[in-house]
Amino acid sequence: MFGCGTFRHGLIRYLRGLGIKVSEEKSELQKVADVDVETDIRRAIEAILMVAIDPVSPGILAQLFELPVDEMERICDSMVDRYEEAELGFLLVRIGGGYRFQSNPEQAQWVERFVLEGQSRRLTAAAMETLAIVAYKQPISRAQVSAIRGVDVEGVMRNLQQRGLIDEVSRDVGPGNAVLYGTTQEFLERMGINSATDLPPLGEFVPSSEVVEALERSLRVVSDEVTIPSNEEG
Amino acid sequence: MFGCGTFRHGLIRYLRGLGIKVSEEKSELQKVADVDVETDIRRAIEAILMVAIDPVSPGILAQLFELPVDEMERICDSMVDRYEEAELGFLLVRIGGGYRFQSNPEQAQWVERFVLEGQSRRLTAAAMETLAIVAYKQPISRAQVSAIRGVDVEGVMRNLQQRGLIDEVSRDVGPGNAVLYGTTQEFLERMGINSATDLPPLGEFVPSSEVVEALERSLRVVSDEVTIPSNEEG
Amino acid sequence: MGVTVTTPVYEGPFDLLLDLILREEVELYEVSLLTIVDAYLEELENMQEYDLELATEFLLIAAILVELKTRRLLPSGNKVDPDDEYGLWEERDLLLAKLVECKTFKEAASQLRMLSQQASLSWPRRAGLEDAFLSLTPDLLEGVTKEHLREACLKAMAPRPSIHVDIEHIAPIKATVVEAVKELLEEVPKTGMVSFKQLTKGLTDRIEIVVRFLAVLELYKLGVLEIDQIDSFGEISVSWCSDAELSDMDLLDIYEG
Repeated sequence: MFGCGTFRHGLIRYLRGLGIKVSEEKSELQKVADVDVETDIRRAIEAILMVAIDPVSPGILAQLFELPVDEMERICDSMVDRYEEAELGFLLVRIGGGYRFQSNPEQAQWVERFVLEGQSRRLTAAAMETLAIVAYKQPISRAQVSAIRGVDVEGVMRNLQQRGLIDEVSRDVGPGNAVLYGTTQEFLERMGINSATDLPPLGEFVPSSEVVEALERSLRVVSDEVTIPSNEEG
Repeated sequence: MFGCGTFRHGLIRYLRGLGIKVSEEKSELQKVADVDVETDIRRAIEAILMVAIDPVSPGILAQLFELPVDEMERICDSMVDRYEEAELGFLLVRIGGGYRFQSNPEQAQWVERFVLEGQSRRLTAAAMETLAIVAYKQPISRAQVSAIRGVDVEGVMRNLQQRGLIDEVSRDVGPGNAVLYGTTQEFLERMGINSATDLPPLGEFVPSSEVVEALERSLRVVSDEVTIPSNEEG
Repeated sequence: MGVTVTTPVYEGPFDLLLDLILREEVELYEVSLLTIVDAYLEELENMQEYDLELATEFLLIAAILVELKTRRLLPSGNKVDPDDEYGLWEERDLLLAKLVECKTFKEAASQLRMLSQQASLSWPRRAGLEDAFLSLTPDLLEGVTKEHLREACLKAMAPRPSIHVDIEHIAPIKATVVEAVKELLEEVPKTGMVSFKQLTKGLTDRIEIVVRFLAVLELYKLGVLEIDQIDSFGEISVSWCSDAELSDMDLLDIYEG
């Protein structure tokens, strides 16, 4: 790639990034050239994202442009900001482990009228809770999810897998070699996040001490009281 | 639609376009407001064109925004110019009777590299399942495939169609006249069969009730308010 | 008690417990199962479609409540086995931990729903490649056979597995009322007047005691046994009704029918 046009400057930039001195002194012209390199890369990325069907990972871009991944991320992230500032009808976002163009949520009312087919069907509360468990506890076996939910989750997990929101990711090393599940890229896209680590920490959802106390109170065993059992309510 | 927010100004503009005097004198504020209206419409158009699969005709946009077609064309053409001037990696072009975003031909070499290096060479599981449903259940509408798979299949079907594996074969006789898809001759040849009936039988297999329901159901007519015909389902 | 039950409550079995405890501020052990069942049946009638999953999960809730209530209902007096008491506390802590965990994921789920609602306001660009580049695309059908297609189709159309309730975490109830009735029919005529305490002497499991008590009530209802309790919370004495006419087998038939 360094043979093609202004990208020669990319090499210089890259070498500099590795701490290799390329030029004693950075001339004004070189600074402009650097900007140009970025503009060229930016344009190429824009063109690629325009034809890509799924989010394009910084890794793939880094490979194409022969630049370090973190450099690629820096460029892309600055593009994300730039598109946001431009207040267009669409955005460039980092989602599902990559970058993509998508309509601006502010224009949802118009896009909705244009796209006859709605978004994917809404998940039931049961499916959502199961999904939350998998998302936070992954990799996790079906039996473990079951234990937390208190019911068999086979049907729900199968449904989530069919929708591409969760998938088998590995196998338990312990006896039984249970299949372990995790969330997919589709899940990240559905949640509008880049990676599962972007989810708000689970600790935020632990019930307050008042709630825990209320629960505890209601479960208190009163042992010194003798009551007559009745068969009506049992 | 003129009830919704700043688009009230659209009405004023429209009436003026028809030569009806709305205000004796155009204040500075009104001029600004006019610009705002255009900005709002521009953003909405950008959002729609960003997610549209095929070029969107000015007629459809005119219907959506309840503006005259020539006014719509004027707005879109000014957008075409604007995007060209911005020298981005993509362009807004008028093509095939409509407008669409597409990669800038100047970036063709990068798009090519991306296609050759960055794309997966195998059918994804989602694409495979979609292709299989179309192959076995043809002719079938996109909505029916979607109902069976439980997810939106627009992107996947578009991809399969682009690759020449499936194509539009007829239209549903029921209300809505949905486009029905089937596999192509090329697909049959690649599979080494003469017709779809030569595919291995599914056997003693009872499809789920969801599948039966999806296959039996004709597309419902969208009867309320302004129905924007999507470019795919006409 | 006025427990109003709404369908979403039954999405998970711990949900109901949570809901009852938090919303009604009831003592779990005072929850009337009858009230819940009534409200639930009403809810089922109002439902457009019968939902097997909800129905079975409700049964699990009922089972958990029955178990908890039986523990609470038993006369423990002063002779509480320390081990048993300890076990009860342990079990309670376990239940508490489960309820807290359930509540945590319920909150997390509602957060996920908010995230997905926000994300659903944007549509991704999926237009794909322009025609000019299509000839470059790799051959997607490479290595795909007819059999692969068949498998993929079967996978996509497979019915969802039937839903069954996992009751492993509930202690298996070995004792049945029918068996207890049989035992009483053998025992009581021989012993004459006997206290309930004596009748349950050899039993260690609380649930067995409950079952035996239910059997006594059943036979009392049929007029085979007489029950007497002089003081409130006092000793219950059980005796064979001398003019009982039914044969043993008839009794069992009636009970089982």
